[in-house]
Amino acid sequence: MQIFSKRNKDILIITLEGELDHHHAKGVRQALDRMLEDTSIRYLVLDLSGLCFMDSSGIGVFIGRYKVIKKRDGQTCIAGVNSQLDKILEVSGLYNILKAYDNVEEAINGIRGVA
Amino acid sequence: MQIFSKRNKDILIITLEGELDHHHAKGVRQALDRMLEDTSIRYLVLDLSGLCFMDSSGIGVFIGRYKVIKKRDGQTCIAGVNSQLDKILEVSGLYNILKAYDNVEEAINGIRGVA
Amino acid sequence: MMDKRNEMRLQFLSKSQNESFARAAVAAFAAQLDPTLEEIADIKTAVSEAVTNAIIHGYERADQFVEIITRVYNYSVVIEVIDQGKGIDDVELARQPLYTSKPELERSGMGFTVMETFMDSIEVATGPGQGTKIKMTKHIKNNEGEMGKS
Amino acid sequence: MMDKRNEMRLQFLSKSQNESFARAAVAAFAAQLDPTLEEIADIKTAVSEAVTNAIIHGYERADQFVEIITRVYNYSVVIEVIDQGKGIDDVELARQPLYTSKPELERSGMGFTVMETFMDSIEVATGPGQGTKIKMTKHIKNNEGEMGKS
Ligand SMILES: Nc1ncnc2c1ncn2[C@@H]1O[C@H](COP(=O)(O)OP(=O)(O)O)[C@@H](O)[C@H]1O
Ligand SMILES: Nc1ncnc2c1ncn2[C@@H]1O[C@H](COP(=O)(O)OP(=O)(O)O)[C@@H](O)[C@H]1O
Repeated sequence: MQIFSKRNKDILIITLEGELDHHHAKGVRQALDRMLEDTSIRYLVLDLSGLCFMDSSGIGVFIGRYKVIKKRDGQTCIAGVNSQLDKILEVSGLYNILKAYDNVEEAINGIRGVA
Repeated sequence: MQIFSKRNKDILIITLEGELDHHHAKGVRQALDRMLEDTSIRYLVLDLSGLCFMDSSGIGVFIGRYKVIKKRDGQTCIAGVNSQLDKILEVSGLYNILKAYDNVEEAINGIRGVA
Repeated sequence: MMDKRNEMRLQFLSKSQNESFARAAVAAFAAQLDPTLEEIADIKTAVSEAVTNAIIHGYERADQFVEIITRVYNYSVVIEVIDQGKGIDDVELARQPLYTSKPELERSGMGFTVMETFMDSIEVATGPGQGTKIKMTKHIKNNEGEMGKS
Repeated sequence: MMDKRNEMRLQFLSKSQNESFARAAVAAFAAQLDPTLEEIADIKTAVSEAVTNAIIHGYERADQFVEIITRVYNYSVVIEVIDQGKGIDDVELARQPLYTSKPELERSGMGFTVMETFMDSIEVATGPGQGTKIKMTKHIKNNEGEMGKS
Protein backbone atom coordinates (compact mmCIF):
# COMPACT_ATOMS: atom_id res chain seq x y z
CA MET A 1 0.00 0.00 0.00
CA GLN A 2 1.46 3.34 -1.04
CA ILE A 3 0.06 6.82 -0.45
CA PHE A 4 1.01 9.87 -2.51
CA SER A 5 -0.26 13.37 -1.88
CA LYS A 6 -0.45 16.63 -3.84
CA ARG A 7 -1.90 20.04 -3.00
CA ASN A 8 -3.83 22.37 -5.28
CA LYS A 9 -4.76 25.37 -3.10
CA ASP A 10 -7.53 24.11 -0.77
CA ILE A 11 -7.71 20.71 -2.49
CA LEU A 12 -5.76 17.72 -1.16
CA ILE A 13 -5.23 15.05 -3.79
CA ILE A 14 -4.44 11.59 -2.48
CA THR A 15 -3.33 8.71 -4.68
CA LEU A 16 -3.70 5.23 -3.19
CA GLU A 17 -1.78 2.35 -4.73
CA GLY A 18 -1.97 -1.32 -3.82
CA GLU A 19 -4.55 -3.25 -1.81
CA LEU A 20 -6.72 -1.43 0.72
CA ASP A 21 -7.89 -4.01 3.25
CA HIS A 22 -8.20 -4.09 7.04
CA HIS A 23 -4.45 -4.68 7.41
CA HIS A 24 -3.63 -1.48 5.54
CA ALA A 25 -6.64 0.61 6.58
CA LYS A 26 -5.15 1.87 9.83
CA GLY A 27 -2.01 3.23 8.14
CA VAL A 28 -4.04 4.97 5.45
CA ARG A 29 -6.39 6.48 8.04
CA GLN A 30 -3.52 7.81 10.13
CA ALA A 31 -1.66 9.23 7.15
CA LEU A 32 -4.76 11.01 5.87
CA ASP A 33 -5.75 12.37 9.27
CA ARG A 34 -2.28 13.80 9.75
CA MET A 35 -2.55 15.65 6.45
CA LEU A 36 -6.09 16.79 7.22
CA GLU A 37 -4.88 18.50 10.39
CA ASP A 38 -4.14 21.36 8.02
CA THR A 39 -7.54 23.03 8.23
CA SER A 40 -6.96 25.08 5.07
CA ILE A 41 -7.85 21.87 3.19
CA ARG A 42 -11.51 21.96 2.23
CA TYR A 43 -11.62 19.45 -0.60
CA LEU A 44 -10.33 15.88 -0.68
CA VAL A 45 -9.85 14.03 -3.97
CA LEU A 46 -9.09 10.32 -3.62
CA ASP A 47 -7.44 8.98 -6.76
CA LEU A 48 -8.19 5.24 -6.74
CA SER A 49 -6.87 4.40 -10.21
CA GLY A 50 -3.89 2.55 -8.69
CA LEU A 51 -5.95 0.56 -6.19
CA CYS A 52 -6.05 -3.06 -7.33
CA PHE A 53 -8.14 -4.35 -4.43
CA MET A 54 -10.45 -2.94 -1.81
CA ASP A 55 -12.91 -4.49 0.63
CA SER A 56 -15.35 -2.89 3.08
CA SER A 57 -12.47 -1.79 5.30
CA GLY A 58 -11.79 0.82 2.62
CA ILE A 59 -15.42 1.95 2.77
CA GLY A 60 -14.91 2.64 6.47
CA VAL A 61 -11.80 4.70 5.74
CA PHE A 62 -13.59 6.77 3.08
CA ILE A 63 -16.66 7.43 5.24
CA GLY A 64 -14.42 8.49 8.14
CA ARG A 65 -12.55 11.07 6.01
CA TYR A 66 -15.83 12.20 4.42
CA LYS A 67 -17.06 13.08 7.92
CA VAL A 68 -13.93 15.09 8.75
CA ILE A 69 -14.23 17.10 5.53
CA LYS A 70 -17.96 17.54 5.92
CA LYS A 71 -17.48 19.30 9.26
CA ARG A 72 -15.49 21.92 7.31
CA ASP A 73 -18.28 22.34 4.80
CA GLY A 74 -15.97 20.81 2.23
CA GLN A 75 -16.38 18.01 -0.25
CA THR A 76 -14.83 14.58 -0.79
CA CYS A 77 -14.55 13.12 -4.30
CA ILE A 78 -13.23 9.92 -5.80
CA ALA A 79 -11.55 9.53 -9.15
CA GLY A 80 -10.37 6.67 -11.36
CA VAL A 81 -12.71 3.94 -10.10
CA ASN A 82 -12.16 0.55 -11.78
CA SER A 83 -14.81 -2.16 -12.08
CA GLN A 84 -14.04 -4.14 -8.89
CA LEU A 85 -14.14 -0.91 -6.92
CA ASP A 86 -17.25 0.29 -8.71
CA LYS A 87 -19.16 -2.74 -7.49
CA ILE A 88 -18.25 -2.32 -3.83
CA LEU A 89 -18.75 1.46 -3.88
CA GLU A 90 -22.18 0.91 -5.43
CA VAL A 91 -23.25 -1.78 -2.95
CA SER A 92 -22.17 0.24 0.03
CA GLY A 93 -24.01 3.35 -1.12
CA LEU A 94 -20.85 5.43 -1.25
CA TYR A 95 -21.87 7.12 -4.50
CA ASN A 96 -24.65 8.78 -2.50
CA ILE A 97 -22.16 10.77 -0.44
CA LEU A 98 -19.00 10.93 -2.58
CA LYS A 99 -18.97 12.47 -6.03
CA ALA A 100 -17.13 10.33 -8.59
CA TYR A 101 -15.06 11.60 -11.49
CA ASP A 102 -13.23 9.79 -14.26
CA ASN A 103 -9.89 11.25 -13.23
CA VAL A 104 -8.24 13.78 -10.94
CA GLU A 105 -8.30 16.58 -13.51
CA GLU A 106 -12.06 16.31 -13.92
CA ALA A 107 -12.46 16.19 -10.15
CA ILE A 108 -10.53 19.44 -9.77
CA ASN A 109 -12.52 21.04 -12.56
CA GLY A 110 -15.71 19.84 -10.90
CA ILE A 111 -14.73 21.35 -7.58
CA ARG A 112 -13.66 24.63 -9.20
CA GLY A 113 -16.90 24.75 -11.13
CA VAL A 114 -15.12 24.72 -14.52
CA ALA A 115 -16.87 23.07 -17.49
CA MET B 1 1.56 -25.01 -20.74
CA GLN B 2 1.71 -24.30 -24.45
CA ILE B 3 3.79 -26.00 -27.11
CA PHE B 4 4.68 -24.45 -30.46
CA SER B 5 6.65 -26.20 -33.20
CA LYS B 6 8.56 -25.12 -36.30
CA ARG B 7 10.55 -27.08 -38.87
CA ASN B 8 13.82 -26.07 -40.52
CA LYS B 9 14.76 -29.01 -42.77
CA ASP B 10 15.94 -31.77 -40.38
CA ILE B 11 15.66 -29.52 -37.34
CA LEU B 12 12.54 -29.50 -35.15
CA ILE B 13 12.22 -26.33 -33.09
CA ILE B 14 9.96 -26.57 -30.05
CA THR B 15 8.92 -23.58 -27.99
CA LEU B 16 7.61 -24.32 -24.51
CA GLU B 17 5.60 -21.68 -22.67
CA GLY B 18 4.29 -21.80 -19.12
CA GLU B 19 5.21 -24.06 -16.21
CA LEU B 20 6.75 -27.46 -16.87
CA ASP B 21 6.03 -29.63 -13.84
CA HIS B 22 4.89 -33.23 -13.33
CA HIS B 23 1.28 -32.27 -14.12
CA HIS B 24 2.26 -30.96 -17.55
CA ALA B 25 5.16 -33.30 -18.28
CA LYS B 26 3.05 -36.11 -19.72
CA GLY B 27 1.35 -33.85 -22.28
CA VAL B 28 4.65 -32.36 -23.39
CA ARG B 29 6.23 -35.82 -23.69
CA GLN B 30 3.35 -37.15 -25.78
CA ALA B 31 3.27 -34.10 -28.05
CA LEU B 32 7.01 -34.27 -28.67
CA ASP B 33 7.04 -38.02 -29.28
CA ARG B 34 4.25 -37.67 -31.82
CA MET B 35 6.30 -35.10 -33.74
CA LEU B 36 9.47 -37.15 -33.43
CA GLU B 37 7.78 -40.09 -35.17
CA ASP B 38 8.89 -38.26 -38.29
CA THR B 39 12.32 -39.87 -38.57
CA SER B 40 13.61 -37.20 -40.94
CA ILE B 41 14.07 -35.07 -37.83
CA ARG B 42 17.65 -35.33 -36.66
CA TYR B 43 18.00 -32.23 -34.54
CA LEU B 44 15.81 -30.99 -31.72
CA VAL B 45 16.01 -27.41 -30.46
CA LEU B 46 14.08 -26.70 -27.28
CA ASP B 47 13.36 -22.99 -26.92
CA LEU B 48 12.85 -22.44 -23.19
CA SER B 49 12.70 -18.65 -23.19
CA GLY B 50 8.96 -18.72 -22.44
CA LEU B 51 9.23 -21.26 -19.63
CA CYS B 52 8.62 -19.46 -16.34
CA PHE B 53 8.97 -22.52 -14.11
CA MET B 54 10.48 -25.98 -14.35
CA ASP B 55 11.25 -28.68 -11.80
CA SER B 56 12.98 -32.05 -12.17
CA SER B 57 9.97 -33.44 -14.05
CA GLY B 58 11.18 -31.31 -16.96
CA ILE B 59 14.66 -32.81 -16.66
CA GLY B 60 13.07 -36.23 -17.16
CA VAL B 61 11.26 -35.02 -20.27
CA PHE B 62 14.43 -33.55 -21.77
CA ILE B 63 16.52 -36.66 -21.06
CA GLY B 64 13.84 -38.87 -22.62
CA ARG B 65 13.80 -36.85 -25.88
CA TYR B 66 17.60 -36.66 -25.88
CA LYS B 67 17.68 -40.46 -25.92
CA VAL B 68 15.25 -40.67 -28.85
CA ILE B 69 17.32 -38.21 -30.89
CA LYS B 70 20.59 -39.82 -29.90
CA LYS B 71 19.49 -43.14 -31.40
CA ARG B 72 19.26 -41.28 -34.73
CA ASP B 73 22.77 -39.91 -34.33
CA GLY B 74 21.19 -36.49 -33.96
CA GLN B 75 21.59 -33.73 -31.46
CA THR B 76 19.39 -32.02 -28.86
CA CYS B 77 19.96 -28.38 -27.94
CA ILE B 78 18.38 -25.91 -25.59
CA ALA B 79 18.00 -22.18 -26.15
CA GLY B 80 16.90 -19.16 -24.11
CA VAL B 81 17.63 -20.48 -20.62
CA ASN B 82 16.71 -18.04 -17.83
CA SER B 83 18.31 -18.02 -14.37
CA GLN B 84 15.84 -20.31 -12.54
CA LEU B 85 16.21 -22.85 -15.32
CA ASP B 86 19.97 -22.43 -15.46
CA LYS B 87 20.26 -23.51 -11.85
CA ILE B 88 18.24 -26.70 -12.24
CA LEU B 89 19.87 -27.62 -15.56
CA GLU B 90 23.27 -27.13 -13.94
CA VAL B 91 22.46 -29.20 -10.83
CA SER B 92 21.05 -32.05 -12.84
CA GLY B 93 24.05 -32.21 -15.15
CA LEU B 94 21.99 -31.56 -18.25
CA TYR B 95 24.59 -29.23 -19.72
CA ASN B 96 26.81 -32.31 -20.07
CA ILE B 97 24.50 -33.83 -22.63
CA LEU B 98 22.57 -30.89 -24.12
CA LYS B 99 24.28 -28.04 -25.87
CA ALA B 100 22.95 -24.64 -24.78
CA TYR B 101 22.59 -21.57 -26.99
CA ASP B 102 21.44 -18.03 -26.21
CA ASN B 103 18.59 -18.26 -28.68
CA VAL B 104 17.09 -20.40 -31.44
CA GLU B 105 18.95 -18.63 -34.23
CA GLU B 106 22.31 -19.38 -32.65
CA ALA B 107 21.24 -22.97 -32.06
CA ILE B 108 20.41 -23.41 -35.75
CA ASN B 109 23.70 -21.79 -36.75
CA GLY B 110 25.50 -24.05 -34.34
CA ILE B 111 23.89 -27.16 -35.79
CA ARG B 112 24.56 -26.02 -39.38
CA GLY B 113 28.17 -25.26 -38.48
CA VAL B 114 27.80 -21.58 -39.39
CA ALA B 115 29.94 -18.99 -37.53
CA MET C 1 -15.85 -33.56 -19.47
CA MET C 2 -13.07 -33.71 -16.92
CA ASP C 3 -14.18 -34.00 -13.32
CA LYS C 4 -13.03 -30.83 -11.67
CA ARG C 5 -13.87 -31.69 -8.09
CA ASN C 6 -11.04 -30.61 -5.87
CA GLU C 7 -10.52 -29.52 -2.29
CA MET C 8 -8.06 -27.59 -0.16
CA ARG C 9 -8.00 -26.62 3.48
CA LEU C 10 -5.94 -23.77 4.81
CA GLN C 11 -5.24 -22.66 8.37
CA PHE C 12 -3.29 -19.53 9.21
CA LEU C 13 -2.63 -17.31 12.21
CA SER C 14 -5.18 -14.59 12.91
CA LYS C 15 -2.72 -11.83 11.97
CA SER C 16 -4.00 -9.06 9.75
CA GLN C 17 -1.12 -9.46 7.27
CA ASN C 18 -2.56 -12.89 6.42
CA GLU C 19 -5.70 -11.33 4.92
CA SER C 20 -4.00 -10.77 1.58
CA PHE C 21 -2.41 -14.22 1.64
CA ALA C 22 -5.79 -15.83 2.35
CA ARG C 23 -7.59 -14.20 -0.55
CA ALA C 24 -4.68 -14.86 -2.91
CA ALA C 25 -4.61 -18.56 -1.95
CA VAL C 26 -8.34 -19.04 -2.47
CA ALA C 27 -8.18 -17.17 -5.78
CA ALA C 28 -5.26 -19.34 -6.93
CA PHE C 29 -7.23 -22.49 -6.08
CA ALA C 30 -10.44 -21.26 -7.73
CA ALA C 31 -8.44 -20.41 -10.87
CA GLN C 32 -8.76 -24.03 -12.03
CA LEU C 33 -12.40 -23.29 -12.95
CA ASP C 34 -11.28 -20.58 -15.40
CA PRO C 35 -13.33 -17.85 -13.75
CA THR C 36 -13.53 -14.39 -15.28
CA LEU C 37 -11.52 -11.57 -13.75
CA GLU C 38 -14.74 -10.24 -12.24
CA GLU C 39 -15.58 -13.59 -10.65
CA ILE C 40 -12.07 -13.78 -9.17
CA ALA C 41 -12.37 -10.24 -7.81
CA ASP C 42 -15.75 -11.11 -6.25
CA ILE C 43 -14.31 -14.19 -4.56
CA LYS C 44 -11.29 -12.32 -3.25
CA THR C 45 -13.48 -9.57 -1.84
CA ALA C 46 -15.90 -11.97 -0.10
CA VAL C 47 -13.02 -14.02 1.36
CA SER C 48 -11.34 -10.85 2.57
CA GLU C 49 -14.53 -9.81 4.41
CA ALA C 50 -15.00 -13.17 6.11
CA VAL C 51 -11.33 -13.53 7.08
CA THR C 52 -11.16 -9.97 8.41
CA ASN C 53 -14.26 -10.63 10.52
CA ALA C 54 -12.70 -13.80 11.96
CA ILE C 55 -9.58 -11.84 12.88
CA ILE C 56 -11.11 -8.67 14.34
CA HIS C 57 -14.50 -9.83 15.62
CA GLY C 58 -14.02 -13.55 16.22
CA TYR C 59 -10.60 -13.63 17.86
CA GLU C 60 -9.44 -10.11 18.72
CA ARG C 61 -5.92 -11.59 19.06
CA ALA C 62 -3.30 -12.75 16.60
CA ASP C 63 -2.27 -16.21 17.82
CA GLN C 64 -5.36 -18.24 16.92
CA PHE C 65 -6.04 -20.08 13.67
CA VAL C 66 -8.50 -19.12 10.97
CA GLU C 67 -9.49 -21.98 8.67
CA ILE C 68 -10.65 -21.83 5.07
CA ILE C 69 -12.03 -24.86 3.26
CA THR C 70 -12.38 -24.42 -0.48
CA ARG C 71 -14.13 -26.99 -2.65
CA VAL C 72 -14.45 -26.64 -6.38
CA TYR C 73 -17.05 -28.49 -8.41
CA ASN C 74 -17.60 -28.44 -12.16
CA TYR C 75 -19.57 -25.20 -12.06
CA SER C 76 -19.12 -23.73 -8.61
CA VAL C 77 -16.80 -22.97 -5.76
CA VAL C 78 -17.84 -23.38 -2.13
CA ILE C 79 -15.79 -21.57 0.50
CA GLU C 80 -16.05 -21.96 4.26
CA VAL C 81 -14.30 -19.49 6.56
CA ILE C 82 -14.18 -20.77 10.11
CA ASP C 83 -13.03 -19.35 13.42
CA GLN C 84 -13.22 -20.76 16.94
CA GLY C 85 -13.77 -17.28 18.34
CA LYS C 86 -16.48 -15.64 20.34
CA GLY C 87 -19.33 -16.20 17.89
CA ILE C 88 -22.26 -13.94 17.03
CA ASP C 89 -25.18 -13.35 19.42
CA ASP C 90 -27.73 -11.99 17.00
CA VAL C 91 -27.05 -13.05 13.43
CA GLU C 92 -30.00 -11.18 12.01
CA LEU C 93 -28.74 -7.92 13.48
CA ALA C 94 -25.15 -8.66 12.43
CA ARG C 95 -26.23 -9.15 8.81
CA GLN C 96 -28.01 -5.77 8.62
CA PRO C 97 -26.25 -3.35 6.32
CA LEU C 98 -24.30 -0.73 8.30
CA TYR C 99 -24.50 -2.63 11.59
CA THR C 100 -21.12 -2.97 13.24
CA SER C 101 -20.13 -3.74 16.81
CA LYS C 102 -16.80 -1.98 16.27
CA PRO C 103 -17.51 1.57 15.06
CA GLU C 104 -14.41 2.70 16.98
CA LEU C 105 -12.32 0.81 14.40
CA GLU C 106 -14.21 2.62 11.62
CA ARG C 107 -15.76 -0.61 10.46
CA SER C 108 -18.47 0.18 7.94
CA GLY C 109 -20.83 -2.65 8.84
CA MET C 110 -20.97 -3.63 5.17
CA GLY C 111 -19.03 -6.91 5.34
CA PHE C 112 -22.01 -9.26 5.29
CA THR C 113 -23.73 -7.17 2.62
CA VAL C 114 -20.63 -7.40 0.44
CA MET C 115 -20.42 -11.18 0.90
CA GLU C 116 -24.12 -11.54 0.02
CA THR C 117 -23.80 -9.36 -3.07
CA PHE C 118 -20.54 -10.81 -4.41
CA MET C 119 -21.39 -14.48 -3.86
CA ASP C 120 -24.49 -16.44 -4.90
CA SER C 121 -25.37 -17.67 -1.44
CA ILE C 122 -24.10 -17.42 2.10
CA GLU C 123 -24.91 -19.41 5.25
CA VAL C 124 -23.83 -18.44 8.75
CA ALA C 125 -23.40 -21.03 11.52
CA THR C 126 -22.52 -19.44 14.83
CA GLY C 127 -23.49 -18.97 18.45
CA PRO C 128 -22.10 -17.20 21.51
CA GLY C 129 -18.80 -18.86 22.47
CA GLN C 130 -19.10 -21.33 19.60
CA GLY C 131 -17.08 -19.65 16.88
CA THR C 132 -18.39 -18.76 13.46
CA LYS C 133 -18.56 -20.57 10.13
CA ILE C 134 -19.41 -18.63 6.98
CA LYS C 135 -20.21 -20.83 3.98
CA MET C 136 -20.34 -19.07 0.64
CA THR C 137 -21.07 -20.44 -2.83
CA LYS C 138 -20.39 -18.93 -6.20
CA HIS C 139 -21.36 -20.36 -9.56
CA ILE C 140 -18.68 -20.13 -12.20
CA LYS C 141 -19.82 -20.03 -15.79
CA ASN C 142 -16.79 -21.52 -17.43
CA ASN C 143 -16.44 -22.07 -21.14
CA GLU C 144 -16.11 -25.82 -21.28
CA GLY C 145 -19.45 -27.61 -21.18
CA GLU C 146 -21.38 -24.39 -21.53
CA MET C 147 -24.04 -26.14 -23.57
CA GLY C 148 -25.14 -28.15 -20.54
CA LYS C 149 -26.00 -24.97 -18.68
CA SER C 150 -28.99 -22.69 -18.94
CA MET D 1 12.16 -4.79 14.44
CA MET D 2 8.74 -6.27 13.81
CA ASP D 3 8.30 -9.89 14.79
CA LYS D 4 7.65 -11.72 11.56
CA ARG D 5 6.80 -15.13 12.99
CA ASN D 6 3.84 -16.54 11.16
CA GLU D 7 2.42 -19.92 10.25
CA MET D 8 0.08 -21.53 7.77
CA ARG D 9 -1.02 -25.09 7.16
CA LEU D 10 -2.41 -26.27 3.88
CA GLN D 11 -4.00 -29.58 2.91
CA PHE D 12 -5.03 -30.42 -0.64
CA LEU D 13 -6.02 -33.46 -2.67
CA SER D 14 -3.19 -35.50 -4.20
CA LYS D 15 -4.14 -34.42 -7.73
CA SER D 16 -1.34 -33.36 -10.02
CA GLN D 17 -3.06 -30.07 -10.91
CA ASN D 18 -2.56 -29.02 -7.29
CA GLU D 19 1.22 -28.95 -7.73
CA SER D 20 1.15 -25.43 -9.15
CA PHE D 21 -1.35 -24.26 -6.54
CA ALA D 22 0.84 -25.63 -3.74
CA ARG D 23 4.00 -23.87 -4.84
CA ALA D 24 2.12 -20.63 -5.52
CA ALA D 25 0.54 -20.71 -2.04
CA VAL D 26 3.85 -21.29 -0.27
CA ALA D 27 5.51 -18.58 -2.34
CA ALA D 28 2.70 -16.13 -1.51
CA PHE D 29 3.13 -16.87 2.19
CA ALA D 30 6.92 -16.62 2.10
CA ALA D 31 6.61 -13.26 0.31
CA GLN D 32 6.17 -11.50 3.67
CA LEU D 33 9.93 -11.96 4.25
CA ASP D 34 10.70 -9.92 1.11
CA PRO D 35 12.73 -12.68 -0.52
CA THR D 36 14.55 -12.06 -3.79
CA LEU D 37 13.12 -13.43 -7.00
CA GLU D 38 15.79 -16.12 -6.93
CA GLU D 39 14.89 -17.14 -3.39
CA ILE D 40 11.21 -17.37 -4.35
CA ALA D 41 12.07 -19.48 -7.41
CA ASP D 42 14.21 -21.78 -5.23
CA ILE D 43 11.36 -22.25 -2.74
CA LYS D 44 8.82 -22.91 -5.47
CA THR D 45 11.07 -25.50 -7.09
CA ALA D 46 11.79 -27.35 -3.84
CA VAL D 47 8.11 -27.37 -2.87
CA SER D 48 7.19 -28.64 -6.31
CA GLU D 49 9.61 -31.56 -5.94
CA ALA D 50 8.36 -32.57 -2.51
CA VAL D 51 4.68 -32.24 -3.43
CA THR D 52 5.14 -34.17 -6.68
CA ASN D 53 6.87 -36.96 -4.75
CA ALA D 54 4.00 -37.13 -2.25
CA ILE D 55 1.54 -37.41 -5.13
CA ILE D 56 3.32 -39.92 -7.37
CA HIS D 57 5.45 -41.92 -4.95
CA GLY D 58 3.65 -41.53 -1.62
CA TYR D 59 0.05 -41.97 -2.67
CA GLU D 60 -0.20 -43.14 -6.27
CA ARG D 61 -3.85 -42.03 -6.15
CA ALA D 62 -5.61 -38.70 -6.26
CA ASP D 63 -8.03 -38.77 -3.32
CA GLN D 64 -5.64 -38.48 -0.39
CA PHE D 65 -4.43 -35.29 1.28
CA VAL D 66 -0.98 -33.77 1.04
CA GLU D 67 -0.16 -31.34 3.86
CA ILE D 68 2.23 -28.40 3.83
CA ILE D 69 3.15 -26.52 6.98
CA THR D 70 4.99 -23.26 6.40
CA ARG D 71 6.51 -21.25 9.21
CA VAL D 72 8.28 -17.98 8.68
CA TYR D 73 10.73 -16.52 11.16
CA ASN D 74 12.59 -13.23 10.97
CA TYR D 75 15.30 -14.61 8.70
CA SER D 76 14.09 -17.99 7.48
CA VAL D 77 11.25 -20.06 6.19
CA VAL D 78 10.69 -23.67 7.27
CA ILE D 79 8.50 -25.84 5.06
CA GLU D 80 7.21 -29.32 5.87
CA VAL D 81 5.62 -31.42 3.13
CA ILE D 82 3.79 -34.40 4.60
CA ASP D 83 2.02 -37.40 3.14
CA GLN D 84 0.45 -40.44 4.83
CA GLY D 85 1.51 -42.63 1.93
CA LYS D 86 3.65 -45.68 1.57
CA GLY D 87 6.89 -44.18 2.92
CA ILE D 88 10.48 -44.78 1.82
CA ASP D 89 12.34 -48.04 2.57
CA ASP D 90 15.88 -46.89 2.03
CA VAL D 91 16.26 -43.13 2.44
CA GLU D 92 19.97 -43.12 1.67
CA LEU D 93 19.33 -44.80 -1.67
CA ALA D 94 16.34 -42.55 -2.40
CA ARG D 95 18.45 -39.42 -1.87
CA GLN D 96 21.14 -40.52 -4.35
CA PRO D 97 21.19 -38.35 -7.47
CA LEU D 98 19.58 -40.15 -10.43
CA TYR D 99 17.96 -42.83 -8.29
CA THR D 100 14.27 -43.25 -9.08
CA SER D 101 11.85 -46.09 -8.42
CA LYS D 102 9.71 -44.93 -11.33
CA PRO D 103 11.88 -44.76 -14.46
CA GLU D 104 8.81 -45.82 -16.48
CA LEU D 105 7.32 -42.38 -15.71
CA GLU D 106 10.56 -40.78 -16.94
CA ARG D 107 11.34 -39.49 -13.47
CA SER D 108 14.89 -38.18 -13.44
CA GLY D 109 15.74 -39.15 -9.87
CA MET D 110 16.90 -35.59 -9.24
CA GLY D 111 14.11 -34.46 -6.89
CA PHE D 112 16.02 -34.84 -3.63
CA THR D 113 19.16 -33.34 -5.17
CA VAL D 114 17.17 -30.30 -6.28
CA MET D 115 15.63 -29.86 -2.82
CA GLU D 116 19.08 -30.14 -1.22
CA THR D 117 20.61 -27.64 -3.62
CA PHE D 118 17.82 -25.07 -3.59
CA MET D 119 17.21 -25.06 0.16
CA ASP D 120 19.70 -24.65 3.01
CA SER D 121 18.81 -27.86 4.79
CA ILE D 122 16.48 -30.80 4.40
CA GLU D 123 15.42 -33.54 6.82
CA VAL D 124 13.48 -36.66 5.84
CA ALA D 125 11.28 -38.53 8.34
CA THR D 126 9.79 -41.67 6.84
CA GLY D 127 9.45 -45.40 7.07
CA PRO D 128 7.67 -48.20 5.18
CA GLY D 129 3.92 -47.70 5.60
CA GLN D 130 4.45 -44.61 7.73
CA GLY D 131 4.21 -41.81 5.23
CA THR D 132 6.89 -39.24 4.57
CA LYS D 133 7.69 -35.82 6.01
CA ILE D 134 10.20 -33.59 4.25
CA LYS D 135 11.33 -30.61 6.32
CA MET D 136 13.21 -27.91 4.43
CA THR D 137 14.70 -24.65 5.68
CA LYS D 138 15.82 -21.64 3.72
CA HIS D 139 17.46 -18.52 5.12
CA ILE D 140 16.15 -15.29 3.68
CA LYS D 141 18.46 -12.33 3.69
CA ASN D 142 15.95 -9.54 3.81
CA ASN D 143 16.80 -5.85 3.88
CA GLU D 144 15.30 -4.79 7.18
CA GLY D 145 17.60 -5.44 10.12
CA GLU D 146 20.49 -6.30 7.88
CA MET D 147 22.94 -4.78 10.33
CA GLY D 148 22.21 -7.47 12.86
CA LYS D 149 23.31 -10.14 10.42
CA SER D 150 26.74 -11.36 9.48
N1 LIG E 1 -16.46 -14.07 12.71
C1 LIG E 1 -17.17 -13.28 13.54
N2 LIG E 1 -17.12 -13.46 14.88
C2 LIG E 1 -17.81 -12.66 15.71
N3 LIG E 1 -18.61 -11.65 15.30
C3 LIG E 1 -18.71 -11.43 13.98
C4 LIG E 1 -18.00 -12.21 13.03
N4 LIG E 1 -18.31 -11.75 11.80
C5 LIG E 1 -19.16 -10.73 11.97
N5 LIG E 1 -19.42 -10.52 13.27
C6 LIG E 1 -20.33 -9.49 13.84
O1 LIG E 1 -21.17 -9.03 12.81
C7 LIG E 1 -21.04 -7.62 12.66
C8 LIG E 1 -21.27 -7.20 11.24
O2 LIG E 1 -20.25 -7.71 10.41
P1 LIG E 1 -19.92 -7.01 9.03
O3 LIG E 1 -21.19 -6.84 8.25
O4 LIG E 1 -18.84 -7.76 8.38
O5 LIG E 1 -19.44 -5.54 9.44
P2 LIG E 1 -18.08 -5.02 10.11
O6 LIG E 1 -16.99 -6.04 9.96
O7 LIG E 1 -17.79 -3.78 9.33
O8 LIG E 1 -18.40 -4.75 11.55
C9 LIG E 1 -19.67 -7.30 13.22
O9 LIG E 1 -19.55 -5.95 13.62
C10 LIG E 1 -19.57 -8.29 14.38
O10 LIG E 1 -20.26 -7.81 15.52
N1 LIG F 1 6.94 -38.94 -0.56
C1 LIG F 1 7.50 -40.10 -0.96
N2 LIG F 1 6.90 -41.28 -0.69
C2 LIG F 1 7.45 -42.45 -1.10
N3 LIG F 1 8.62 -42.52 -1.78
C3 LIG F 1 9.26 -41.38 -2.07
C4 LIG F 1 8.75 -40.12 -1.67
N4 LIG F 1 9.62 -39.17 -2.09
C5 LIG F 1 10.62 -39.81 -2.71
N5 LIG F 1 10.43 -41.16 -2.71
C6 LIG F 1 11.33 -42.17 -3.27
O1 LIG F 1 12.60 -41.59 -3.48
C7 LIG F 1 12.97 -41.72 -4.85
C8 LIG F 1 13.83 -40.55 -5.28
O2 LIG F 1 13.08 -39.35 -5.25
P1 LIG F 1 13.53 -38.13 -6.16
O3 LIG F 1 14.97 -37.84 -5.90
O4 LIG F 1 12.59 -37.01 -5.90
O5 LIG F 1 13.41 -38.65 -7.65
P2 LIG F 1 12.14 -38.96 -8.58
O6 LIG F 1 10.91 -38.27 -8.04
O7 LIG F 1 12.54 -38.41 -9.90
O8 LIG F 1 11.96 -40.44 -8.59
C9 LIG F 1 11.67 -41.85 -5.59
O9 LIG F 1 11.83 -42.47 -6.85
C10 LIG F 1 10.84 -42.68 -4.61
O10 LIG F 1 11.17 -44.05 -4.69
